[in-house]
Amino acid sequence: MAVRVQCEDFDLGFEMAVLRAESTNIGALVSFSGLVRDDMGDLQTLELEHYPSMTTKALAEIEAEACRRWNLNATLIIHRYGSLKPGEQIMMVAVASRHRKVAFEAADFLMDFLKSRAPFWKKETGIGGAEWVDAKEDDEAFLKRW
Amino acid sequence: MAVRVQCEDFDLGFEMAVLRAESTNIGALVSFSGLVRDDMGDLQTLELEHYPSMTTKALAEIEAEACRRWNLNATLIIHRYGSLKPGEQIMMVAVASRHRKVAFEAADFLMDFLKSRAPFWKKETGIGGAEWVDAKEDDEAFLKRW
Amino acid sequence: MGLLFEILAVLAGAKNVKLEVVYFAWVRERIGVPRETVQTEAETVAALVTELRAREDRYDLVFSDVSVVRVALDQTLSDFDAPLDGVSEVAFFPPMTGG
Amino acid sequence: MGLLFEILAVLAGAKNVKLEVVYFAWVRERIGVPRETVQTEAETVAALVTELRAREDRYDLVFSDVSVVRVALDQTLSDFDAPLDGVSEVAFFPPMTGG
Repeated sequence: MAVRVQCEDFDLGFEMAVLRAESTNIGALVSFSGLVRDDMGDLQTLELEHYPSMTTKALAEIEAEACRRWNLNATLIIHRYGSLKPGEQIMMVAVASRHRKVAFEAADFLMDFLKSRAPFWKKETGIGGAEWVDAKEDDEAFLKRW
Repeated sequence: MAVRVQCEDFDLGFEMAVLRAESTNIGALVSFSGLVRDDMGDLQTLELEHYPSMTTKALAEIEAEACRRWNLNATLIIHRYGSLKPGEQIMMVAVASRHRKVAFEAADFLMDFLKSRAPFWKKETGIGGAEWVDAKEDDEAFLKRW
Repeated sequence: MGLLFEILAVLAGAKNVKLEVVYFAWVRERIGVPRETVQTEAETVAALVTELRAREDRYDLVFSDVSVVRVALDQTLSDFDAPLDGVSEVAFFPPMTGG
Repeated sequence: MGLLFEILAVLAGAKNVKLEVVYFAWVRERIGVPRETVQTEAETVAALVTELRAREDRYDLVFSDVSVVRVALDQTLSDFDAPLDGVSEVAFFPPMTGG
């Protein structure tokens, strides 16, 4: 059970190896990583602003809620902030559990709550200027699934 | 889009890095890996038997079906056979796509079909003897979701 | 005179407190500062918003449609009806886009 | 005499073909061999199973409850009603447990 908010990049493979080594009797390991997408081919940077005194607390609450709902061996949330380039990693979640359905569900849950309940905001700067990324209506709706 | 059936172990982090590097404009990357679980603490080996001339074909068909149903940037299935110890990796799937829901769904789909449609059989050898692992009734039912 | 005023305020039931108010993303950009200290008698977030809107155009514009603004009280997501009693920090920001 | 027999068999509509039959997991263990060549006139998987069961006890035991046995024809999952016409390899095994 760990939450990290950092500017630096992370090594997905290393983090997964640590998670696997730190826990016993894992049957299923799910990772999700989010990357900076450049749909139009004109993105220069993605600026991730966050609310430092709230961020870690909000992520830890989301993680704790997942651990209350499912029997998990281990979880990890890493979220970056700062200025990112297309293709860079933004964040990852990982869930280790005994069974696959639980691992998938918990990872999906973590992502749904991270999307709408983690205090991050994204500003895309491209050739044509800068724009804040709007939250998707879907994302709020996804919370009602849980 | 790749399928590998092998006796040797694999490096999840390396495979994910390759998948990420080979495709462009990925927004979401999901991995699932299955490990040998030792619930009773008495497991010595898990023997994975398969049907060599059918296995790669079956996995490729499952992967192709996922690519028909969703718009995926890249997929990978690796499945091992032979004699494994508790804690070892059995298999992995990875899906890269533009959006997170698609990546989760496709990975979940791949796992549901791998469970019941990939020609592998597992025999657990413990202190008390050897036993074939039964398919779970749930697993067949999960196919009906898709 | 200050003491008399405070005594009168307490007798009248009004509270005059200092709040840290912080802003993020386009809310921060339009307000023009990331944080400020606000002296207020507002008892709810909605009342604070009304006070701010009356103060200057930039506040009035940001809060003209509160359906696109979220609020957190002491780093916990809250809503506009929430009381400010005991709160030290109020944050205003657009819907979050983590992940 | 062999030729005459074959002509008669063809006239009678019977086909006598060689099939590779392969077994996996506990099916393989109970049959005792991983694969064998079977000479058969069976037109469907079910007819082949009936032939095998009549042959020896070990087959009879394995196929006594076909609800726990799966069949693949030329490496494609199939079912017990399927015709064997044109098939080279028949595989019998327990429900698969991949992943």
